[in-house]
Amino acid sequence: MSGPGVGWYLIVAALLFGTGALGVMLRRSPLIVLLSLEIMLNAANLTLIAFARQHGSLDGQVFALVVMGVAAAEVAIGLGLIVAMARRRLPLDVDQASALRG
Amino acid sequence: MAGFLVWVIWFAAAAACLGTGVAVVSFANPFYSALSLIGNLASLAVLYLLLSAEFLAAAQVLVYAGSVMVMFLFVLAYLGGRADAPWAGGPPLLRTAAIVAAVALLVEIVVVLGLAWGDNLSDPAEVTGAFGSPAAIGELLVTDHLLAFEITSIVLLVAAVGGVVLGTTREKEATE
Amino acid sequence: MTYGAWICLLSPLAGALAITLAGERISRRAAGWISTLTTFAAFGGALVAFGALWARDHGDRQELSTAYTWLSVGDFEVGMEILVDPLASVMMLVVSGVGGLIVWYSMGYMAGDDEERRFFAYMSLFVFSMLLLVQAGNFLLLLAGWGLVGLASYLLIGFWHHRAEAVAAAKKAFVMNAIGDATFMLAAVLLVWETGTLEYLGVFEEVGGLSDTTVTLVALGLLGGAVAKSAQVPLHTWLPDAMEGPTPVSALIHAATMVTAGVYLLVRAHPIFEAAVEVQQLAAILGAVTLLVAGVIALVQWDIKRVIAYSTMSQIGYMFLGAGIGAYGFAIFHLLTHAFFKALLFLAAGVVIHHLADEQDIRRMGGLKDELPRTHVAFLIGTLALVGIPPFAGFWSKDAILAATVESGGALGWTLFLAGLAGTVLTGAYAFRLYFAVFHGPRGEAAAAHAGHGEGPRSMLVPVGALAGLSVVGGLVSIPGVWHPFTSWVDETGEPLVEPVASLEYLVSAIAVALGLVGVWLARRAFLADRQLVTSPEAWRVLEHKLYFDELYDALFYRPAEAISAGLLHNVEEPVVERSLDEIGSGTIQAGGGVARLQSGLLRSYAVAVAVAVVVLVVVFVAVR
Amino acid sequence: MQVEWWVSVIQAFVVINLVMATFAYLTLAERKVMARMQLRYGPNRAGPYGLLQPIADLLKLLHKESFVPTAAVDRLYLLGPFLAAFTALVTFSVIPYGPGWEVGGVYVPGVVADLDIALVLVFAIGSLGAYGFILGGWASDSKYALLGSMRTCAQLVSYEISLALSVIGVVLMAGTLSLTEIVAAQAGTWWFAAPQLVGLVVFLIAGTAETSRAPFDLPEAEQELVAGYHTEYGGMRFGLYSMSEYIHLISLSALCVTLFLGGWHGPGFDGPSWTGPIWFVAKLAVLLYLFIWMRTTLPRLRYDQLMRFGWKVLLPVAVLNAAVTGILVVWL
Repeated sequence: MSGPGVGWYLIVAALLFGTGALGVMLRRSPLIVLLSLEIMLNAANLTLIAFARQHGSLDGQVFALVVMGVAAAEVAIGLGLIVAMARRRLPLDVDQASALRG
Repeated sequence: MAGFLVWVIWFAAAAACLGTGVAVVSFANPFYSALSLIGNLASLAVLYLLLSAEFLAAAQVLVYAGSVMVMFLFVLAYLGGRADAPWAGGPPLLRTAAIVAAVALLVEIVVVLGLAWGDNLSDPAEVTGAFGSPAAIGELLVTDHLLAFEITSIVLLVAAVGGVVLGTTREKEATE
Repeated sequence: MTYGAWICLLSPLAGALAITLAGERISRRAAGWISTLTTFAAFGGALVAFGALWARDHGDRQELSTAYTWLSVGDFEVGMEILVDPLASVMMLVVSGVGGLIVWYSMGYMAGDDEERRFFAYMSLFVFSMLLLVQAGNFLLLLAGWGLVGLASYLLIGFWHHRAEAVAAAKKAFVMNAIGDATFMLAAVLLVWETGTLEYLGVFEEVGGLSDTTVTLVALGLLGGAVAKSAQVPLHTWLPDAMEGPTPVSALIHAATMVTAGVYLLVRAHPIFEAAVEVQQLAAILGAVTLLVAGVIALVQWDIKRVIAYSTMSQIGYMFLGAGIGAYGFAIFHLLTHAFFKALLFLAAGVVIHHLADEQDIRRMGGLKDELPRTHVAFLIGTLALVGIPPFAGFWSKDAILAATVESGGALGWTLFLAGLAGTVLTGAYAFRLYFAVFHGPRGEAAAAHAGHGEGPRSMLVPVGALAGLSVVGGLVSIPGVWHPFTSWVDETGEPLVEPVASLEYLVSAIAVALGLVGVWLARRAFLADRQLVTSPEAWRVLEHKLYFDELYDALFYRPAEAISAGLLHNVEEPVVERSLDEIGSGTIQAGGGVARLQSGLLRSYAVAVAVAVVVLVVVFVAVR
Repeated sequence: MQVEWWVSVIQAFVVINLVMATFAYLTLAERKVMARMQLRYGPNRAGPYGLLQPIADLLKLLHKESFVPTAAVDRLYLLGPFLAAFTALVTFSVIPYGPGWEVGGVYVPGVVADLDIALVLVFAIGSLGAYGFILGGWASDSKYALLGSMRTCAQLVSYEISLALSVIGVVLMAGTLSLTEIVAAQAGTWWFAAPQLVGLVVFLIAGTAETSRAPFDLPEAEQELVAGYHTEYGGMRFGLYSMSEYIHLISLSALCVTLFLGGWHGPGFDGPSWTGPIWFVAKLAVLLYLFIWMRTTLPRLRYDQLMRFGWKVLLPVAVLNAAVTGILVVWL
């Protein structure tokens, strides 16, 4: 393969994952937390596909496809929760949704 | 020549990918964040193409960008101004810890990559043209990974039911 | 042939299931008919099996039929199999035939009871259990039938569960039987351990190769089961109490099912007992002791059914005696005749009780001879058969056993013989004491109160009549010196160890009949003088307490157990178990309170925690690598 | 056969311009046909039979002032129409219109880009098309535009599933996702319209909704929403939206021809290779006429009717069709 080796993709994935993780840990809007989660999942997908290329085996791609499906399900539920929160006039702020505090 | 072109495309896609990633996390308005994520997904699709994962690239655009994010934007439009939220805040300790953890994670990944770099990371396996084609992936999906496939479909079904349940307005609420 | 046996086994079960499942959709009367007819169907099946067996050649009369393999562990297999041989066929006929008559009788006796359907379901279950017991082709199935018989008897003795005495009696019977079941079970386990099989034939072949200790232990275990089931000393105390059940149940327990199981087991497993001679002799000794103990206690009982119950113990004692000295044919012969006349006595007593509206105290009876003429005749026949007056059934069988004891000889043989003779006197005395007290003399209070009620429905009287007939002629299937088809039939299963010559039998018979008449004369004299047979007050008291067996068990087992459990309660349960539970509970609450503080409710703090954990884990993995 | 890259560039240029021309005269044809159906004359002033009307319209749009509402979000407001037009046009790159020719020693294929996963690409691009409408509606900061864009959003997402499922039968029967191979699979035999009649019907209905045409034109229902998501657009930006809608319609019809009606093949026989594009255009014209006809005939649905129909009728039918086809393909 001419062009960048798999390691370069992994570095991109690592940076992307870190960005997403920061988003999840820092942002207070549930919507953006959800989006950051998607970024983390996509970073993982990138590593899966990169390793699939590395080993010449499609298993990684299959797994990435499964991750996509699960991510879609996750967004559906997450958005459902957010809409339900908004409908009940709850604040859209993950710090204030702390009814489960011990 | 071709190798140089690939490098150029890779660099552009990777830069776009990281840039949009940072944009997703940093925009105050979730609408822009979502739009940035669409850009992120598109640039990732380009990276997938470079890794000979054509079908996944197309699926990424179709499923993620095409359906999931449309749904996301729909919800954002529905929420309107209520979607706006404070950028950050909370305990400073938490913020510091988050940044430290993220940086530590990055450093670790880079270190691990560096340790593995010399082994074989730079010479990937030879692949044929059928690598990453829908037929090949589909066959794997319903043979070796049938269980994962079925479980995923059940997860999706549960999510669909859950979405309907969450979205249903109960009689009582409707009259309020 | 085997299908007859299977019909015999399964039709009562089908009846029990049908009644249970139908519930209230069928009338009470229909439940009675289902139970009766299925039991008679079982008798028909038994007849078919018997006929087929009869037609076979001598020496070929044995067939094992396996429905399916029930249990399979490694090489060890136990099938759902039944064995049809001369012994089993006789038992099938007795159980289903006499059982059928008793169930039929129950339809009249139980009419109007609140829970007739339940009663008939239990009766069918009881008959099925006993048939399973006698038809089983291996020890495991035998044990299953053994346990089911115990269960069915528990259910039936406690049938009137609103009566505290009935419930207590049921529990007592169950526990006593459980002791026997346990020893039986241990014996079976030992057999599997040593021989690797539980099939009769396989086990009997292997017996010769076992060590003396093993055989003795196995035989002791089996004897324990037999003693408990047959209510022999020292596990006999449940039987008199079992009279709390409805009278047909008593009849069923005493005549056709249950108590005869022990005798059956002694004969069935005779190769094992023959290999352990001491245990076999012990069985004979226990039989002799029981027949004396029961006979003595019977002298002072006031309850009509209890007198008959003790007489059962006594007669089973004769059977044990016979089986113990190796006269298997005679033991089973006595089992057969006893089934006839004991069922007759109980059912006739049931007619009396029914007539007097559940009055069982003989002091309140008396003078019923004219009121119940047919019952009087039947009861008299039963009593004569019991005492062993020729030509009634009991005469032929009991005297054969006594002759066998003489024939076996030695100190033991003579001692047993003397005990048997003493028992004959006692039998004559208590049996006629009862007869006179119930049917002769002036009218008792209860008898007077219920005069003119009639004898009862036909469904009660026909079985009584049939049994009376059988009690008269039932003994004629084996007449010493003339013919003995019955005993030689049974002998095919168990070759007897002793065979008295005819002349000896007649000699012994003469003595026994004479002694029996002495007993009758004693009873007559005491009755005419209007006093009891036992005159000494001390002796009376001892006998009234049934020789203090219950008190002994109370002191030996119940009190220490109670003391130990009380000690455990105060020293272990309360301070250790209960306190520790408190401690665990409060400790958990405290720990939970501490951990709950980690639950900040801040989603982002959880995310940070996860991230930090990942950081640490990566470090660990890299370091480990 | 290797295709020179400059051949592809020229082809793309030609195809795009042909599509634009088709769009221009489709507007005229629609107005004329509708007019005749409604007993009017339709445009007849510009040129003979009004044939120059599209050019006149273009000139008018170009001369209009390009204003931007004050409250609008500038960049997204500008991006919207371009995105819509772009995604509509891209689809044509994979639609085969002929067998391929040898012109002066250079091979010219019958399709701009022959991809293995062309069909997936079509749907991927098509799903991106929704962003043009959402962005436009959201960025305009107008309630009519926002409502229109949300309706578009829901409608597109709902009917896209049925649309994608309706073609699964074809994919299963052809055994490929490549459009050229799907066309080849229909050569000399029954077109997929025959065995996949249910799929075709579902495809047409879902496609109508997907292109927001009557009776599914709720996103821009004039009587309720003024003009839906492009209420705040004027001049050539409005022109671009309008164009993207018509091009969507054309591309969808072209896809339908390719998938169900045998592509560029003649009915049962193939003439010389140059007749391929003619057959293709003829079938396209029939379908386009059908869409115009539907617009004049059927009244608009209510929003709840639209949703109920999409999820409770169309989707189950599409799923059933796909499942039955799959079973038959495996067993036969």
